Amino acid sequence: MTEHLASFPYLSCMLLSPVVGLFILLFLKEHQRLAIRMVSLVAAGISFGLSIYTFVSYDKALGGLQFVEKYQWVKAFGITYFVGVEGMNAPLLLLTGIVIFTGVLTMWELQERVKEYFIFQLALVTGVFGVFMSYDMFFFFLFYEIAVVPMYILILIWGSTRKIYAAMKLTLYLMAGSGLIIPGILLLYSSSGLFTFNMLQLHAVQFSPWVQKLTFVLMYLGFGVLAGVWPFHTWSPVGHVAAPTAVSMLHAGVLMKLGSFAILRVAMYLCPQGFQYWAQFMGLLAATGIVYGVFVGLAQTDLKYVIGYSSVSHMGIVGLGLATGTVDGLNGAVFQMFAHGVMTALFFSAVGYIYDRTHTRDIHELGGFSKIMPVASAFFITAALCGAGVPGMASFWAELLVLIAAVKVFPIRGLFAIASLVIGALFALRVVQNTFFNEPNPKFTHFEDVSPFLGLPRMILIGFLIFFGLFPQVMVSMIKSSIVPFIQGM
Amino acid sequence: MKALFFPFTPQGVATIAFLLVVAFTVVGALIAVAARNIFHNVLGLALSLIGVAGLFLYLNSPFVALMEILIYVGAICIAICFAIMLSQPLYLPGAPRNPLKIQGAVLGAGAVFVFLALLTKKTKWVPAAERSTDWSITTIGHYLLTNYVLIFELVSLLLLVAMLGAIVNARGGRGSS
Amino acid sequence: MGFNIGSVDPLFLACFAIVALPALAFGTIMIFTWRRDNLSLGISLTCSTIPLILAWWLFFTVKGATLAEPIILQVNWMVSDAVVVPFGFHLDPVSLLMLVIVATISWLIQIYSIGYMEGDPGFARYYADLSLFGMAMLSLVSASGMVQLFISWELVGLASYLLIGFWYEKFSASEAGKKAFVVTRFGDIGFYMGLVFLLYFMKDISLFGLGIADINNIGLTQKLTEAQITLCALLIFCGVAGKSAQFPIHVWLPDAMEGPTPVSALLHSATMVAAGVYLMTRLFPFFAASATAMAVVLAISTITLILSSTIGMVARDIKQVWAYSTISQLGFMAMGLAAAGLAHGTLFAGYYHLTTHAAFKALLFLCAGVFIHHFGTNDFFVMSKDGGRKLMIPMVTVTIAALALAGIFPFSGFFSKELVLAQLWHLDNKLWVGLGLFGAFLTAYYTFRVIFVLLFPRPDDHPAWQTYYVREEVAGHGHGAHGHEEEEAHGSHGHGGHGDHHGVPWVMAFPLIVLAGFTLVLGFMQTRIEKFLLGESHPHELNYLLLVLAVGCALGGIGMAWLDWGRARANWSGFLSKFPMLENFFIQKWYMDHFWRWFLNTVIYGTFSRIFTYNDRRVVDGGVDAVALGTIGSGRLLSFIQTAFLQLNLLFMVLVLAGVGIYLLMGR
Amino acid sequence: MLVFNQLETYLYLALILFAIGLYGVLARRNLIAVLISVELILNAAMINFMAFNRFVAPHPAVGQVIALFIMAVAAAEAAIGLSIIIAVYRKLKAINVEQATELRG
Amino acid sequence: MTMLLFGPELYFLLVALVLFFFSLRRTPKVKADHTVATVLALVGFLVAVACIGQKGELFFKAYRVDLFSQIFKAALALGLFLVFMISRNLAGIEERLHAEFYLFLTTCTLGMMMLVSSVELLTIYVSLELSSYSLYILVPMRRGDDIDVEAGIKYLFIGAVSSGFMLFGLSYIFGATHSTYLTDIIPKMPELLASPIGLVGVLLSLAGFFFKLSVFPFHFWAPDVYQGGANQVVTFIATASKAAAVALVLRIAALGAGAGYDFAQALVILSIISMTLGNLVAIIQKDFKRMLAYSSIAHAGYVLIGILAFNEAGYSSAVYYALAYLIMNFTVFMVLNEVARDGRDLKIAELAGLYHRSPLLSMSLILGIFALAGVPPSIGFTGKLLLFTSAMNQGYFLLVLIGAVNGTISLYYYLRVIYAAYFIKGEGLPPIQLSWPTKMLNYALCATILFFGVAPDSIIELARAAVRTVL
Repeated sequence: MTEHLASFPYLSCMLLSPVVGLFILLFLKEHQRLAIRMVSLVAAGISFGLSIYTFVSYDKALGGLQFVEKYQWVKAFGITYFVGVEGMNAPLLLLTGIVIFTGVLTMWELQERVKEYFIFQLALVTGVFGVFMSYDMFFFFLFYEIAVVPMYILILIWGSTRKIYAAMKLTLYLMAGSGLIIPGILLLYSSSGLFTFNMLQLHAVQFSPWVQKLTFVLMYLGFGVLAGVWPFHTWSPVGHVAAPTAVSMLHAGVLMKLGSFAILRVAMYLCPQGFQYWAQFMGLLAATGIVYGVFVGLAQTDLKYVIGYSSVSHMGIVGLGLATGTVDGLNGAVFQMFAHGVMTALFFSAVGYIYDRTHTRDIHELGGFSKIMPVASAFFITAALCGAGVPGMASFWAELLVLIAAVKVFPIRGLFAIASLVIGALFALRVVQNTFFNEPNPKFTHFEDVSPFLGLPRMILIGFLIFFGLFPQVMVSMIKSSIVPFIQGM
Repeated sequence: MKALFFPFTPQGVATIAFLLVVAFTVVGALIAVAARNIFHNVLGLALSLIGVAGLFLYLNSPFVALMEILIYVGAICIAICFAIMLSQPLYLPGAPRNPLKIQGAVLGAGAVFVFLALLTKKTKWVPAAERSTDWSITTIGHYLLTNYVLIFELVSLLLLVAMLGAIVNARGGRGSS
Repeated sequence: MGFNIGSVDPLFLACFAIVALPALAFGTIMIFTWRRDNLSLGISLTCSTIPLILAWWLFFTVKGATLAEPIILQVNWMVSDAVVVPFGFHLDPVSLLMLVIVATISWLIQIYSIGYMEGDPGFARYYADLSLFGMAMLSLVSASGMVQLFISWELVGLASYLLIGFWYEKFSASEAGKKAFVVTRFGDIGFYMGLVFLLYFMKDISLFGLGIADINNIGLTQKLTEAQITLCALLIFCGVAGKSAQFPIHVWLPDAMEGPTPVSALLHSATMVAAGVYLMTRLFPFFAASATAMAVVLAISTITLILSSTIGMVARDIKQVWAYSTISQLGFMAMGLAAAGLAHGTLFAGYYHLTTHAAFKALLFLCAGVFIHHFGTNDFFVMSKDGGRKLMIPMVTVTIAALALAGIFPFSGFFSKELVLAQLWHLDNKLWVGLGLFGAFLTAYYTFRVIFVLLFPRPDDHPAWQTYYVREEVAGHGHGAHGHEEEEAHGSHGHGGHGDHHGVPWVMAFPLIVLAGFTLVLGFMQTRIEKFLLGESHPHELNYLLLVLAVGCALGGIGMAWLDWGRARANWSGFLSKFPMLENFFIQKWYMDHFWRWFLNTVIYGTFSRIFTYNDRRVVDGGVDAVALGTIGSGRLLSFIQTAFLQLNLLFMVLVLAGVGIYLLMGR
Repeated sequence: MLVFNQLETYLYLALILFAIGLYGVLARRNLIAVLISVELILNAAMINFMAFNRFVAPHPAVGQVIALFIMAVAAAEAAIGLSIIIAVYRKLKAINVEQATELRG
Repeated sequence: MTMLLFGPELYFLLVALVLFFFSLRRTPKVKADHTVATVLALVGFLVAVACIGQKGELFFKAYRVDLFSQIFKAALALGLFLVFMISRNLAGIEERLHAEFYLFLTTCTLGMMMLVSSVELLTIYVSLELSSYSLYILVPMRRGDDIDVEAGIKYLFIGAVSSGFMLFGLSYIFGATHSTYLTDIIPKMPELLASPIGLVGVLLSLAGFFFKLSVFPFHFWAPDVYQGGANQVVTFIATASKAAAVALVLRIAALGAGAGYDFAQALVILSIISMTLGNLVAIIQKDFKRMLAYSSIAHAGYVLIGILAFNEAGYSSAVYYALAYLIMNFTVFMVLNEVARDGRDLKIAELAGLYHRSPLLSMSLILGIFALAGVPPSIGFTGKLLLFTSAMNQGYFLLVLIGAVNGTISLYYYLRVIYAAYFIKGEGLPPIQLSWPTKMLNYALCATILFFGVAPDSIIELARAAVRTVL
């Protein structure tokens, strides 16, 4: 892959902006709420802006790795700080920018331990940015863990429903995944004989088949936990339910993508033969997840559980796309990562608003919310429709690409995946009907609708969903510019 | 025929004496661990240590043998006796033995013994190519003040620490200062 | 992407404007003006008037587009690797005609709705949804590729969902919306699978725009086997069945009447449900390539025809009757197309019936809407009692439309139905035409049941009312009883109960008149339309036997209806009451709703969902928790090594050391 | 070869002493008896050193010096051990090792 | 010049002397003692740092001063200084014994300093005993409960038996190699390890060192001593003493480098059992210190991973980890000491409300705990990854896998600590006031944990250079 050095450290700025924000927050006092929020917003905003900038100014014709920054870090172990942007991670950086920016806005009304909250959130985001832009496995993994662990505290302190259990379960489960990833990474490192963590250099090495098979399955399972691959998904609904709004947004929206992105970026990239060997298995798990998620979601009564299971299903689509190993499938998978990220963020953002007021998420107890909060409901309904795969939204295209690719590679599994879309629709509409339609619950009629300011983050999310729904080519050509060489390199 | 008279040869006497020393050592050790009366244990230990000192004589080290008696029998055993007197009265009956524990101990000790004995039997010990025959006490003193001077100092520090520690720990009831 | 306006074909721009303007209206109203009714109305009307004009302009000006050689204007929408999705327009007579129909009817409905929806709190939203629907439907009609068509198809479903569930506070409405969406989705997924399978079978992936023209040539260019084509055709027919409410997934359509009546008129009679048939027409050569598929389609559409006609005979809600008649007529259209496919005929018969049906069915619904609006009830018996026939314009127009529906000369329905029957006649097996005629008979019967009841109100003490009440009990939870609940529900939305002013506002009357005009005229346009569509007109040799049979059946049906419902001594019981079991079977709608309800509750929720959920909680999650608990438990277990007894610890230490030693020496 | 002139004799002897000491450590309840047993173990090691010194070592002074140091260390150990045992007695009113069972798990 | 090589040791000997005189005073002067001891320890640390560059041999080659030893001496001095710093509230020990407390810690440090420099078996043995005996004395010095003497007696006897084993093993090594100098022994090592008795000799000798490191099965003292000892004493045992033990084991285990597969496998097994056992049992602990004891057993297992790689990378990562462990474990213990100012045993649940009582401490706690758990960006994470890397390079795949999975298990109990500190509301507990040196200490520790976690290069290079002098 060609590397084009950055003229200005855009990526480092994107990465460090939350860190700097975090350190500034450390010196603010808890009662300076507005300053805390503003600092977080600015920090997130800078990252958001830079992510848009890199997305827009990435030269698709030139291709390869752009905005590259490379510094030697630990010589003895061959660790370098190596970041860059290419077609497949630019959308995800953008996604992270979107979600963190809207996430900060969503949590604007937070009253409890504001300073700490934003500190941890910014720490988490740093990790996420880092994972998406790192091309050195050490930093990749470092950031990966940074992204996972603050979750524990975020859920524990600001969460709700069964948060203690959920926080513990989520963190441990994900760390158990890391427990499989570390040996995988190190196995590659040691068997390459190069003493480098640089992924591009490792990619050039022909690993022996068994190393590839072993490493791939370790990484697939390890990262798969975070990606919500069935049957390692159970932390995700529980975790989403317990997490505070913006954390759910980040978590379902961005963090789960870390897992699937890592499968693509590390596991598939470095162990192509391993991937060939396990592709059928991946496809099977993914298809099961797709079907499974919707059926379980049908029986849920908690709004966030419903979304959680829809995430399982949607992440199954990502997994299925990855498993196909074709350009279309991978395009679709990355597109779906982006689309699902924005969509789920919107979902949680909408639910969060309602929950903050009513303190219930039981779909039977709610009801008629379209009457009480037409705007808030519209946000949710939009997300639900997007989740049901209604065209005009970004996720439709992603699903289309994945499903077409999947049927070509795994006809039966692909069919099941398509068939589950019916249940997916039933699933989404059931929730919408119960929550937003029918007679309003008189307990909640006095609540105000979303104010324009709080509506802003949701509008941004919807805007992105629809923009990429109408102009999918913007995204697809971007992704494709790196997927095509990626497939050739396999 | 020669065997009949063996005990009366110098080697024979030495052997018999050696066996006696061994018996002292082993029996003493057995008393030290097996007797139920703690006082008998101490006496057994003293007996055993005297035996060990005898062994040291056979190993050409009268000086160390002397030291053994001096330090161990003289100092340590006496210290133990004091400790016995300062602690539990002797007339109190001990609790009955726990056969399971005894069995476990026999098993552990026996396993180690059998294991090491087998190894010892298998091993061929090679003497050093050049062996000095300098057994004089002077050399020991010389060594103590050259090669082992650091340890010598260290041991003195160690003894100081031990002494202080013993005082600190054993000094009258806590909180009654 | 990126349009460079200067270099773009004006034709493309015109088509684009037709599609884009309503979308723009939808977006603008939803985001900005949803609190302002009049502004929204203005935007929506503007954005439907311009497409209307453009559609007519295209209809008259685009020459040279034929079925064989359509004008295709497209740009790439999305280019992945093998998947290339174009965005564009496929202009040929079929799509041009349909564009006009859709544009016109939706414009008329928008006008009509000004009156009908006046004062509704969701007025702006209503217009936004209508715009969305317009955009989707226009795009569906003119799409150049299957993916674009599918997208529009789904958007149509979405708009329909939003409009059916428009009064979302009402449980039955939101339930009906959900049902409509999910059930049609069921069909759509078949459609989706059909497309994907088509791709799967076509190894040559370069073709993957899935252009409509490509698909129609697929049998020739791609060398697909007949079995493959059959499979794909049937799967795509699932989509048709879903949208056009064919058996067994027709169940959503009657429920869809929960939406405002103009919506029923627009979506569930003229346009959306016609989309299925339109798709079949669109892909007629493709469908025709598989005789098996056509036979199945024929069978299904025939079942649909009979089923819905029989249910229509016992329905009590005027909209229900029209809904079932819609289903039956859709069955009729599909029959026409299938028969044509089997007998190597043309698509004209089915498509022509679609055209005429669009006009008279919209008219029927709009008339019903006026009645409902006026009397605040859906039950036509009550309307009749309250003096329904005093509303002149609707009464006249509804009668015209009913005559057309029944297939009476010279109304448009007569001509198109005749053509369909003629197609059936060409089949070797005369059973099909027999069933078609039977369907025509039933159609005439139930249509005129309504008309006669409305025309000849009975005084309150008339014995017919006895039957009415008795049957109300029989119907139980049927729609007859439902109507009254609805009445109250509607009342709360402030558009019912306009008892104080008689007569019909002009915004509502105007569309009725226009549509009545169409109903009268269209029949005589047969040759011209055929010429427009096919490029040539085949002079039909008149099959007098069939003509007589058809008219006979229609008249027989009307006569029967007169005997049962019209004449003064009629006791409103119908001939069906002689067969109570059969009647009950019809009242229960052939138990299809029960079946689906059972299917959903027992199979989906009760079995799959429950099993999966149980598995998720107990097995998968339980497994995880068990591992965690097991870890903690093993910690507890291991902690017993750390006894308080010093010597046990020492013993353990010694034994482990010995063990390690033995291990090391075993290796030697 | 005379029995006292053989390295193995001493090694076995040391082993016996070691095993007896180990047994005492493992079996005795009385803390002082345990301490006595530990002394036996140290003595066993000492015999080993002396024996090796006598039979194999290049310089005979080394082993003796080692033995001397071990003695010193043992004395220190005994002092500390006894002082702690006395402390135990003072607090627990017993020198039975099985009565010191507060810490577990 | 020679004396300069012996600088740190001499200095601490002097300090011990000064403190000895303090202990002779009739009336204790708690504050003065603390101040003097701390200042002296700080100076000692500076002296040790100043002597880092020293190189040479002393005492007839029984004592080697090289980078490796000097680094550990500096670390030990640092550990001592840190422990003295947090001994301002030495509530766990009677006032009249405070001077002795400082004294014995100093002698212990002295012993350990000699330990890391010794290259002669007997010197190792005696200095090991010096450091151990100081601790044997310190543990039962605690005020209050009966558990301190129980812990003391267990510590003593397990230590005595271990050192008995070690001595017995050393005797065999002596018999087989005819020398007590490591320089003489190392060349003979392959031959020694080839003979069964030599192998057993090495194994038995390892007992004593493993005891110090609390590796399974010589770990039994750790939980009891951690719980029973005074908090400051335990802090020392858990930090400085561990670092010395690592240095020692590194030196000795390096002997086994040529032993081949079986020996390494035995260490692998011990390492695996150590970390698994430690982590599993730590889960169910309620007492904070006891939990940390089990965690230290697990960490001993981790360190072994680096050691049994038997190469430069492995040793240097072990050194890195030992230094890191000193810092991170100290951080946690510092918090513990500050929370349990009255010197009591702290239950994990008693950390409740720490966030409200002192945000600074809770921040230190969270960083320390995350570092222990191996969460980035902390020294613990980097250290662990380096250990795993070096082991993997030697082909220990399964070991790394189990180690990594163990990391997950350990997270459970570490998170419980954070849970207690951050989540449980401490009703009615007063805020904890920190003195300014403690505050500075907090900041310094946090900064160290983060900085060297993110930029470990300098430390790694140092560790490499140090290890090269040992090999």
